[in-house]
Amino acid sequence: MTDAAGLAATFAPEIVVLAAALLVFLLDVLGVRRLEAVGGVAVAGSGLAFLLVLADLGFAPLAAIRTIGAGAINVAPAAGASPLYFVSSFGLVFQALFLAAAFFVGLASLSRDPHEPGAPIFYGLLSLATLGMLLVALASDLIFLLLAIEITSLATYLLVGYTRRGLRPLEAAMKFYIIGAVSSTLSFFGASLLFGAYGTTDLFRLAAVAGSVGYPVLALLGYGFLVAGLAFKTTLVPFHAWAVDVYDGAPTDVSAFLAGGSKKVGVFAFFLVFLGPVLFVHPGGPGNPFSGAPFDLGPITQLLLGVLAVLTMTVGNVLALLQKEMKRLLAYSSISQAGYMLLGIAVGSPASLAGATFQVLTHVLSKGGAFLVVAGVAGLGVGPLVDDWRGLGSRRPLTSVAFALMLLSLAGVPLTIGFASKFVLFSAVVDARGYFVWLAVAGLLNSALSVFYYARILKVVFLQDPAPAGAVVGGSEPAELPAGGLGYGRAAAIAIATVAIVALGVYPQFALGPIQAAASHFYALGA
Amino acid sequence: MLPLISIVLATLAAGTALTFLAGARARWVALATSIAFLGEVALMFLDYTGWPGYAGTPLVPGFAEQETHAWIHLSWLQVNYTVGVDGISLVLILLTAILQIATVVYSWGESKRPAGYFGLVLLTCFGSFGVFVALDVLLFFLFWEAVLVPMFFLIGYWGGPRRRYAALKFFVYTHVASIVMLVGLLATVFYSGATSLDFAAVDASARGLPAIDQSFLFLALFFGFGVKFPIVPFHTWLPDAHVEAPTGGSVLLAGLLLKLGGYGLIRWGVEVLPTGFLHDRPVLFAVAFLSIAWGSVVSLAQRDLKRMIAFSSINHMGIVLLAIALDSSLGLLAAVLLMFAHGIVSALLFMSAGSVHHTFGTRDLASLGGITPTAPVLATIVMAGSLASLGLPALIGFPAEFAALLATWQGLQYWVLIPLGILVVTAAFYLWMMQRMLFGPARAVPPSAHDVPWFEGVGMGLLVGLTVLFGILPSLLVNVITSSPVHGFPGP
Amino acid sequence: MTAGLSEFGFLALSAALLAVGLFGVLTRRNFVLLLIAIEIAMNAAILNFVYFAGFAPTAASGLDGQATAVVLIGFAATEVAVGLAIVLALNRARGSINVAEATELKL
Amino acid sequence: MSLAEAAFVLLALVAVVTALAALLVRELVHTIMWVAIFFVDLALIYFLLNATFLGVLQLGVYAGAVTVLLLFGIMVTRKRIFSREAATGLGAGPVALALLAFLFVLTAVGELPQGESVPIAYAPAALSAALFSTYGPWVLLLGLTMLTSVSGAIYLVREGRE
Amino acid sequence: MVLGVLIGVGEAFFPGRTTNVQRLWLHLPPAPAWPNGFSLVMGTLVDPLSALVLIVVTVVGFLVVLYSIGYMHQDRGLARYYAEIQLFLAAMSALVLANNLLEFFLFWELVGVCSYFLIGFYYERPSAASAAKEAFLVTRVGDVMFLLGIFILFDLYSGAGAAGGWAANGFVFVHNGAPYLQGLQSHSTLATIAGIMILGGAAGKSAQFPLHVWLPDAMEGPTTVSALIHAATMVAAGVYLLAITSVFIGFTAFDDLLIVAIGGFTAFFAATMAVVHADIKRVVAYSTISQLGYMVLAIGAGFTSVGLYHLFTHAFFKALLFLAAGSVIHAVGTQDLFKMGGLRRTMPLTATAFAVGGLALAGIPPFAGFWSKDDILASVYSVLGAHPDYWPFFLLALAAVFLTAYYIFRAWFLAFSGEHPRAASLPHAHEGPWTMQVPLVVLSALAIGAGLLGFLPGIAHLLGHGSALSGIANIPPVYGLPQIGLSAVSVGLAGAGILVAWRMWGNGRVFTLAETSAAQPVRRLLLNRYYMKAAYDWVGAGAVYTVARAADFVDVYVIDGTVHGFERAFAAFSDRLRRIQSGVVSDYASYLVVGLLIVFAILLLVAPFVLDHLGGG
Repeated sequence: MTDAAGLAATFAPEIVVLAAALLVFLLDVLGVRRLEAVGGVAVAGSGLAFLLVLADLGFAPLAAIRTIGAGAINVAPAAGASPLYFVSSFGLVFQALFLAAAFFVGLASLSRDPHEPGAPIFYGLLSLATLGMLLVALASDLIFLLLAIEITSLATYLLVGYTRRGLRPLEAAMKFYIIGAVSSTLSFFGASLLFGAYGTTDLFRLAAVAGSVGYPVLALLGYGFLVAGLAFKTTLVPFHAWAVDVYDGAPTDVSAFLAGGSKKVGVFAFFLVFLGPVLFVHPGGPGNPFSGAPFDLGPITQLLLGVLAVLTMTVGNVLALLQKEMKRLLAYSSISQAGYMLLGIAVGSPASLAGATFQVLTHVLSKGGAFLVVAGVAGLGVGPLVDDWRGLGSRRPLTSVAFALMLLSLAGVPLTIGFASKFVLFSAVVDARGYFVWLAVAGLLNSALSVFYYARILKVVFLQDPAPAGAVVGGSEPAELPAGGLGYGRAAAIAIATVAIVALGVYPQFALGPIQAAASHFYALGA
Repeated sequence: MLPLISIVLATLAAGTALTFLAGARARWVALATSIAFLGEVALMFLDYTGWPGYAGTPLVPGFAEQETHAWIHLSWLQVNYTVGVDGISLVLILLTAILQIATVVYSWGESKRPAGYFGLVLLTCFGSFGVFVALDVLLFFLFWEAVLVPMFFLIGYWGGPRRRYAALKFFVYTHVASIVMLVGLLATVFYSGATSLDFAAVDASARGLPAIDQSFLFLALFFGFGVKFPIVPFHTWLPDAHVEAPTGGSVLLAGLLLKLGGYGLIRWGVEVLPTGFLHDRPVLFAVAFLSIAWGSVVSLAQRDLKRMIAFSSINHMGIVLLAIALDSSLGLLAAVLLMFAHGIVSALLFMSAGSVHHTFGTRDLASLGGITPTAPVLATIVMAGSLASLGLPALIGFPAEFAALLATWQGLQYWVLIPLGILVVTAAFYLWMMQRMLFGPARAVPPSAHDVPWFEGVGMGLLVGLTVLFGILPSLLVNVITSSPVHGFPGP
Repeated sequence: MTAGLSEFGFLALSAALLAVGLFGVLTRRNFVLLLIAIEIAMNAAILNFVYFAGFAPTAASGLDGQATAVVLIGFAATEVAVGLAIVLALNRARGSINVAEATELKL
Repeated sequence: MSLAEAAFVLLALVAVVTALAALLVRELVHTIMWVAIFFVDLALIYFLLNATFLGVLQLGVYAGAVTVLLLFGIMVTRKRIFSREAATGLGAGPVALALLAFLFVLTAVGELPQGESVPIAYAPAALSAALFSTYGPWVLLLGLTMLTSVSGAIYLVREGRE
Repeated sequence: MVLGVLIGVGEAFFPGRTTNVQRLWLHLPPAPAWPNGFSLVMGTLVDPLSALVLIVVTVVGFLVVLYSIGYMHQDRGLARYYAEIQLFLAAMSALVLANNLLEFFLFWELVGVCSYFLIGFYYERPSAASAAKEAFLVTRVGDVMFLLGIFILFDLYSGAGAAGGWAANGFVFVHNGAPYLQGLQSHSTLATIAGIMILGGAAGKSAQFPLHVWLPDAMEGPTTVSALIHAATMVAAGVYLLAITSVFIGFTAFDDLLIVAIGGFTAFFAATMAVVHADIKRVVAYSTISQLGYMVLAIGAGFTSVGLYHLFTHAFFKALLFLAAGSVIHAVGTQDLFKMGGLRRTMPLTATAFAVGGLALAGIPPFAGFWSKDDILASVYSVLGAHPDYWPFFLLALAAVFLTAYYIFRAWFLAFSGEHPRAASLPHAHEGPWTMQVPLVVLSALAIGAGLLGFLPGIAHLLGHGSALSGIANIPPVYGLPQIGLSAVSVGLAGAGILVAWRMWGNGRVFTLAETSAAQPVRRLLLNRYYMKAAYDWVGAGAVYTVARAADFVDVYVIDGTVHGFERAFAAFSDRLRRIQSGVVSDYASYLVVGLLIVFAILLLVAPFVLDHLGGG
């Protein structure tokens, strides 16, 4: 804390991203609003920060430039000290994921219409949202965590509506804002009840106190409010309803960021609040306040999260089945994916933690990538409906194949990362035995269900012939697509994501190793 | 020793990729790949048996050609790339190689996006080969699923008028089944406490599970594999898929995909969960008898040639299931033999059905008739296929069916009357079909009708030849099968 | 203050404010009224922090609560600012800030 | 019942009533009046809880800035200042939901810290010092939220083209 | 073929030699389930039994092929014809020489398929295609039974080998020079069932009641095929099967009775149908069924060699009858007896040949049929004392003698007597080329002499040794005086039959049964073949097909319909669920509050309850 250089080293990625944001605004103020300039700054910022995070994680060629010593990572704050943040390799993994999402979206957006206004604010807010996400991954304090989440939230509310034109984005921003604000209120209310119950908001101290005084109803209510508040961000059913409209109404690149990036903030917050230092590590307590029986919050929360996970998967998948619009379909699929991730939290073993984190990586690459493709294809003049994509496979084979790989990955088809992550996750869930096996079964059945709508998209894209000119169903599809491509930035982002999907599908160990290590470190924090 | 299996996998993968990229020359690439594949499979046979002069004892104890490389390490689970073959898989691999080359030759005239078509055909065979060699749960599942995707596209793009419906139905059914299968396999792994997904590890630890657990797990596996068989009443995807699929797709579907179910049940069901298997045998018997009877009786009512053959596949695979369920070495031998036989014969029948369709523009038995004078070669092939399918001696189906029925008698006594009685029905619909289609005065013969083109003839001729060869010399296969390290066989 | 009534009274107040806020969010249609409802609920949370800070076991934790309250008051104002920005943009685009009328996106 | 207690009860009642009134009155300008009273009332409760600094902050930020912001919002979005909110029913559902939430929170009544003594008073100086040392990160984060909101909100509200 | 004759003749001159040559076909090394290893062999067993039948097959085969050269010269697809005939002869020879049941069954099926091909030789004719199918199907029913019989026997024998394991050579008839005879006594029920199953197979192949319906329809094939396959050889395979079974395995008493019953009944039953039919080939075909019945009767009564003796003679005179009929058909282009007439003038050779065949069939001494048929009657008669329940079938067989003589001469008179053909449109008839005439002559000679051949030491030895092998050493010297009375009765019956035929049909007369006659229903019954074919058609095409259609309906609408029903119900449910996404943000907020309450409920109410009562996760 005393050494400014040390602070700068600790926060190097955050500082880089913040600097990028400020530079973008500065350029804006100076009148430099060219897409390449502002976009380049933001993308470079997230890219550099990404490399820094990888360095801190100790990836071989980058480890030379690591800014945080290996000894400073994964150290729980000392009792009594209240530093409000700490660096864990688990947090670093998530930072890497967040930065990857930001990088992809930023890169892809370099291909947007250069004449469209709003590039500086887009990249500025994108960087700020990313900054908030990075900070989330550092939190060791509830208020710190919630405030960092709010940075992301506020930035994304504004990102959704930043085009200022058109009813749909603004309507989406309005809904997003209202539900988001209510949720954040609930979160803070929950934090206040926890503070009332335990006299602190530090996650590690909360754990310590709870270990000694048990779980009064006040604390239970506090956790309940927190679940509700975080569930909004994570789009758990029934806190999900905003997500579909927002993903649909927002500019598609923003949807990609929401689904691929900011949603994971909620997932991480769940990890942090309910797994790491707090609940499962310190089971037991004085007793059930109602029945007087031995009482343990861990199993209760597991049950709660398990129920929410199954509900989320199922409702998301079922509703996705009937969707006719591509973005809404992806939105529902995104909701169901959140259920899988929550499954890992509900089980709460190091294994399932790794599995859920791996699933997050899948989702960043696949769902984020899919939205980027949708945005690009919409730029080619393809309408919003799934049926508007008819015959794209023959006209844009590479794009279509990439899209197909992303969908197959989401569906959990082998040799894609989606299969590897689901495999790791479900096997970890089954490994936990007990009723968790049924959670895994529910997850697998849901995977089977999800194949319906992914297969339907593939069918439309590859098996149906393009509609004859004039016979347009719903959308406004021109008979011939314009000659232009997706743009280099977007193509590069999609290509990188696709390669990663396949490469990590074939050899998942590359990502799985660090994730597993981070998960076990994280788990060890509370021990 | 050469890592033959990896070499084969690499050959197929490279061949598939090149085929996709080869454009108009795809068929040549596909053919070259198929020949290389066949050659490599021959090498594997030599390696395994030391032909000629093979006396039934493999040179390698246990699984031959085994390779193991670490793949995914989890703290609680070890996943390897483990492959290997035994006699059972070797026979089915041979089937894969044969069907691949036959399909490629038969489809020589494919003009609709040939690169995609041949690439997907190769991909299907690639996946099937993988299923037969995989000795790791995850690897097995991976190849298992890898077969679905190309088949989905083959049906969905090159298929008939209702191809999209059929493709989706096929995909959904089989995918749901494979999910259940995966649940079963993983549950087996975890309940037994195995820490590796290798076949040997799973096998060793799962055998110790209590009977009731095994029973449930086996049921899950049985459902998963059974839908592929397919078992009645989960069979309705099959007729639709066959009717709509292009000929090559039907051939691979009937010839290979259905065998995956049988192989999976033997390797991962019966072997791994022997107690559960014994416990669940009544269910298997019931389903088997139902499938046998249902497939045969319903095919009697079909007007569409392909649909009829599809239902007869259900019947034959029902006998395979019955033979497996008998839990006798003869039954197991019969099951593998029957799978091989059915692979060849159903491929032949679907090819001839496809040729009938190309030549006469319809597969409707009610409107076809007397095609023999117009297309004598085709008629001969149809006849050969039908006779082989109804179990005529000296053709490949006979030794297999004979062994299956004999084993049934030994295991179940008079229950054998059901499959025996159904043999008559089976004969009835083939004979009726031949009478209807081949004989009688010519009907619905378009003036442009001609006998089969040379490549279709060669493709089918190859299969006819094999039907006769293995019908007369089944020992070529039997000795390989029985040397497998499977319980009840002589083994190594 | 003695125990009992004030505890109950405080909790009742806090819970009531939250309930009123939620009730407002559920029933009001004017975006600005929704903002107000959210602020009412937010004030319930701030009130909690202030109250619990007053009876905190240690001085450090009491400061914790008050500092949190300070930060939250600031945050609430920030949030309202963003909300108003969206109100204005929406008003400009739609000519109405009735949230029930904005149902372009549904099903 | 002590004087403080009585004051608390009175202020609490006023808070609930004004909050409800703010949401239910149909004249939007009256709403702002009720909201302002609600904020001031809460500031008084903070004083009562010996949280002087917060009371002042509440008066400044909420009763001052936020109220003005809300008034501004209403004025901009309504052609006539005294426009009326369309009457919308209370709805049994929302009321029930709100009541249930209320009741759930009340179940914790047995576990509140026992208010044996008067609330602790903290010196504003100590608080402000802590805000810039111990709680520095919070304030930093608050600053970042403000940066975000200001930059974005200004852009969103700004009319026209760049 | 020549080789076959040589083998047969050689066997005749080196009596008692049994040559068993075999090669391993399939061998499995020892395994837990078969500790001694398990092997199936393919081998040839030349013994008196097979030698006798082999002679028949090769001689008749040669003559028929020779005949075909003339008879078939104007048909298309001759290559196919000769290929199929050769395949048939090869398979038939192999069947006869098979040394184990599996091999026997293999070639049994192959000859069946050849029969299928050849019946359907004129495949453009729907009736031919249909008849081929029918033949295959009906024999298939028998084959399936036969297969079950094989299974049972296999099990019995393997049980007799290594204890509980599999015998080394499970199926072989002759093992180490001695036939398998052991093991059946302890499994009488199983053995009986095995016997019934084998009888079923034989009945299918040899067209015994109730599986006889295919044979008359099989006349759709070329007449040469009828002569070779459906008179002399293949249909006799069933009898041969019964013979070898009784020799090497033995039937139980119940099986014997059943065989006698079926044989005797069929002999009579088929003869009655032959009485009314107008198609010359069908008449001969019914007679074939009837004569096969005699053979079965003999074997059932325990006189294997007598049955085979009749098989031997019957092959020649029945082939002769068919070839003669073929000659007529070749000449006049119709098979309808009522259109023919007076052909003896234009076709003297054929008329003579047919008459010789008819006399042999009717059992008039010294023609071949007399010796063998009389032998059957006499030998059955000889055991009536021991088996009184054979009586009715013996009487039926005796009655059939009369009918036989009647119907075959009815045919002769209709075709050959009179002055000129009844149908004016018939072309001028003439004898066929020498290739057709030579077989007629040779066969006529055999039909006259084959019975006497039985007295030749070689042939007698074949017969005798066959019976010696059977272990039932009671083949009586049936030509002796004790049976002379019986012979007189049967010859008298035959003569009466010929006489009646002459009275009614001789000299171009046509007997017409009055429409009002009480016998009309009987005639219709016979003409419709006791409605059995109709009943089978009803079962096959009607009932089974209806069941199949119903099953198909269930498949499409119930099974698949259930799937689609689920799909639809799911879609409806999903659609309802979709409507919660109303687009109104207040609703979304209320879901949020509901969610909050659910969370509370689970945390505070449900979870503690569940964990308390269920013991936690």
